[in-house]
Amino acid sequence: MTKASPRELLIAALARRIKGCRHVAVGNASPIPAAAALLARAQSNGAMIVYILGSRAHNPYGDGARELFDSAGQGRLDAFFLGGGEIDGQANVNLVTVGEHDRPQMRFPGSFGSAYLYFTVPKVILFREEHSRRVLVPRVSFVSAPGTSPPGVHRTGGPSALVTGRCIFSFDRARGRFALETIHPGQTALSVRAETGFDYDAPPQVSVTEAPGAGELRLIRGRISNEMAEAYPVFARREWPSHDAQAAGR
Amino acid sequence: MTKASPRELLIAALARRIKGCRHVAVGNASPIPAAAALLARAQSNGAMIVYILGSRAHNPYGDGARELFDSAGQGRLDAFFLGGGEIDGQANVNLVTVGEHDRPQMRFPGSFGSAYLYFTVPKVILFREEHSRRVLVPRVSFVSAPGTSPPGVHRTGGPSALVTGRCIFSFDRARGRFALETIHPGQTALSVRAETGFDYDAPPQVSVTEAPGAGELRLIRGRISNEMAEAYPVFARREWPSHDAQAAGR
Amino acid sequence: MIERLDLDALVARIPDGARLAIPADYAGVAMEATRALLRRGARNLRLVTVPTSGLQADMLIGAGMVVEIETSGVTLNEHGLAPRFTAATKSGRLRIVDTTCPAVHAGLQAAEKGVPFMPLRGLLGTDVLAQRKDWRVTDNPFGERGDAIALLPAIKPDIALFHAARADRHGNVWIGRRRELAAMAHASAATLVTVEEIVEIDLMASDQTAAGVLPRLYVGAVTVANRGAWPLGFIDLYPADDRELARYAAAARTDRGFAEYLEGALRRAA
Amino acid sequence: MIERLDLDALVARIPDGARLAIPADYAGVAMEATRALLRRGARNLRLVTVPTSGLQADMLIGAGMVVEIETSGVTLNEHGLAPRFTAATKSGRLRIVDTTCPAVHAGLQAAEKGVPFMPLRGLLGTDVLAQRKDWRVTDNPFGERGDAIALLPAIKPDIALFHAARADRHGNVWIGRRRELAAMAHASAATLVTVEEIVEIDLMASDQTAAGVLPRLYVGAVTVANRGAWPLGFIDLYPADDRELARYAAAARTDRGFAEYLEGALRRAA
Repeated sequence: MTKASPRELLIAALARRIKGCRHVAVGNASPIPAAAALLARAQSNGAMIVYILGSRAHNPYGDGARELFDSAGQGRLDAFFLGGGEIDGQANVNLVTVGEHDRPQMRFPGSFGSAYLYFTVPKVILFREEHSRRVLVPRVSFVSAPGTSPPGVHRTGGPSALVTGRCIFSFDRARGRFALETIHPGQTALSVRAETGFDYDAPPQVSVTEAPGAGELRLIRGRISNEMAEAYPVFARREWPSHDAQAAGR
Repeated sequence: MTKASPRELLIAALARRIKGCRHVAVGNASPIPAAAALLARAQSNGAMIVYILGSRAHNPYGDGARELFDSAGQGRLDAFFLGGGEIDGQANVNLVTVGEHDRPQMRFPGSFGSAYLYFTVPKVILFREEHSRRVLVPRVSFVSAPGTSPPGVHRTGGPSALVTGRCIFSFDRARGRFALETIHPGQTALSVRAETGFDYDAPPQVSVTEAPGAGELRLIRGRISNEMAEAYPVFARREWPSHDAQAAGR
Repeated sequence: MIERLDLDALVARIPDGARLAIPADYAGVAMEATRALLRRGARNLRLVTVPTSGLQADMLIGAGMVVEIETSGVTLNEHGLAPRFTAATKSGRLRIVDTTCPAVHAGLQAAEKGVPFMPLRGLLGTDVLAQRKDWRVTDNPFGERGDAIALLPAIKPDIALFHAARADRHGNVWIGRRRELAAMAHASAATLVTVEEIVEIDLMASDQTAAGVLPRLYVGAVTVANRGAWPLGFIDLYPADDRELARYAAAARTDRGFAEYLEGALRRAA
Repeated sequence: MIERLDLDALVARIPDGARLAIPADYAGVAMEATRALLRRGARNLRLVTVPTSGLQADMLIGAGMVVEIETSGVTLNEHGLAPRFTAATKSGRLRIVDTTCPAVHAGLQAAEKGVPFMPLRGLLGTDVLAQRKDWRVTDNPFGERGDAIALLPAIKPDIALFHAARADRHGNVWIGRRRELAAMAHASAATLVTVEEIVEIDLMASDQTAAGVLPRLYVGAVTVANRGAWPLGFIDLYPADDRELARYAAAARTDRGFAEYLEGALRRAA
């Protein structure tokens, strides 16, 4: 078996973080988190319920698009993956605009459910493959969802980690601050620091993100790549081109 | 064809009052209004949508029990029939208790949807077969639903008439007062006054409630009696015993 | 795989003192489970009827297992007043929280959405509102000054209990058009369901069946109960047993008649 | 019998200036009707996306027919940013009312229930909330002092427009699991639907089909549009046409590319 690709590493790393969750949801334009959720689900022996926005096969709801949010409001959604046009060191997320709201320099698609799910899902995992000072900024231009809230704000959820193409940060909600947890193969503590626009804690020695095992890789390249072809056909074709024939045959 | 029974007269009289409505609902324990709604529907050439609580065949909703109330809130429910343990001269309705709420002399089943539908349905027709001073009282003990509301209260509906086993009153919302409209065969202005516990207006000469025509009677005794056997089997058997065999054969 | 229990184990999940949500007679009442609960002898139940009840509430009340009922109406419909409910209201031993149907739906929807309250029109000037110390009236902040509107707190039952046509092995339950059962389950901490049958297909696999499903996410346990709503009717599967309901209505008029009926009903069901 | 119109007559029911509710890409987008609307040249539309949109909003915006969009997100998903939306945001010609998905659902539910507003958790401290002068924050009257909660006004579109699998001759429309379409229709003054087919059965006659139905009470008119969501996919009937979507995404990067694409798309569809 060939070595895990960088994306397969991310898929396995994200999947590990939601192990044991009963109900996990993946939002818009999130192929890597979607693959991670499907991997964790495949490993859960049927216990994990996974929702992938835009997927017909992975829609566990009977009440339409509202049910994702309602179930989160009920405390029934354990984990959610969230991206960000910009993410800052307090885990604030911007999915809307850079610059003036009405005349932006940059416009992202929109906040989607972030302004709600960030408050209501116990374990929100921020994910953005691009790890650069353009994305990881000192302070977001627009707060689609705040990383922390003052005392008194009803909040049962929030960010637990930030996973990027270079590393994994854990988030300390009390301190409102990220700490470097592991770096991916090929990165150094210095390279991560250089590409990150916000300050964070780092241990003196940082370990390397665990690569997927042979069993995980087999699952990813087999069942998961096939499942991914339904909701993320473009991604699946690009990431696992050799599996096209197999997927088409299903 | 035999002459219309008193109940058949009521069915026809109620049906006439909802002619032209697009959407009509009938609540709990209301066999005569249910038959009236079914009659009006049969005469509407498919235009009228009728909901009969507890009926499977006459349930036009896809959103469960909530949809009756939601559709009324949207302004989509044109007419509703409402009964009352007590009804007073201001069209206040009591479906809860006579006497102290916590130690009542008399307990009725409960307010059902009246505390909402009386406010939101443009044409609410009060119906109570028993016309006595026990039911038609000077002042209800408990207001399940008020006949009128002070200015400023958001109210798009309310009572339009009160139909009993003796007569039909129309209701003047501005004055908050009933007026005798017609009396049923066998009644007199005096007999009605004697059995009514509240004051109301009456014309010098009061006409008699129009009896159902032959076509209406045929419909009532045919199609309507059969349709009624589903939601109101006990009533249908008692009212149209000769139609039992016919209904059973359907 | 969903946990499948026998009836006694199912109703053992309903603790004494539980706030128990039950559906209206037309929506799938778990009568067989109710008989199991009556056999066990539950205590201090607080019923929430969604939005009304009949035989089920009347029997639980008659057996002295209910301390409180939040309801828009309790009635045996064509068989008359609910006799044990009516008797209990006069005894002062049952706390009756009168409400109105859309307020029950709104309260469940508030819990379903994870919000503390829901506004509702109507209600102003009623004694239903006047009696409810837990309801509030506020000025509509989006309206003219003085546009009063009622706010109703979320209704969060401990347990929802109902009967449905079928479930699959994963615990997805087909409720058809009775979407108030979904709201009830969403609002409740746990949901217990009896079904006519367990089917081998995955009810979520096709849109045709999924459109009527309460998903397994909400379902705690399922028990097969054949004709589980009897003597009430159940959708197109069986009509109400009017003779049995008339028998109950007549018997339950007196304490003694009810006790005899109950004994017979529990013996037969055992 | 439901009124059955041809496509041009259907979209003629959408007046210039209408507040138009449209579903997300996965829920049944009436693309064939949208092309008819583009041919007609609607003006000053105010879109409400339920809760997001993609190709449909992007084309209407690109054609200059939209003055305002209330949305949680506009994106071509795997095909990248929505290019005409993105360009319009920078031009200042399009009023963007940013929202978040559950706020759209809550606003429609408020209209569905006939209440002026709905509370929603979350939101506090976001710039989404800060931008919305039409939203309010209040103290939860059922909570501790200082428990702030957002109140969102009802969203009442003039028209809801979507595509569904089938309707019957009465106008009952089968929406399956896409219950947000029901909420959208309930909230809207009028609902226009394109369907793949008209079926001969009464969809309300059996609980099996009725469970997925938007009843005729809400449906203004129905038009048959074969493959009416193309090039978007539609439930299990056809997948998205990824090649066509990629072609759009590439073309619409420039004003000129979009104009050429649009001309071709409208010509072909005519």
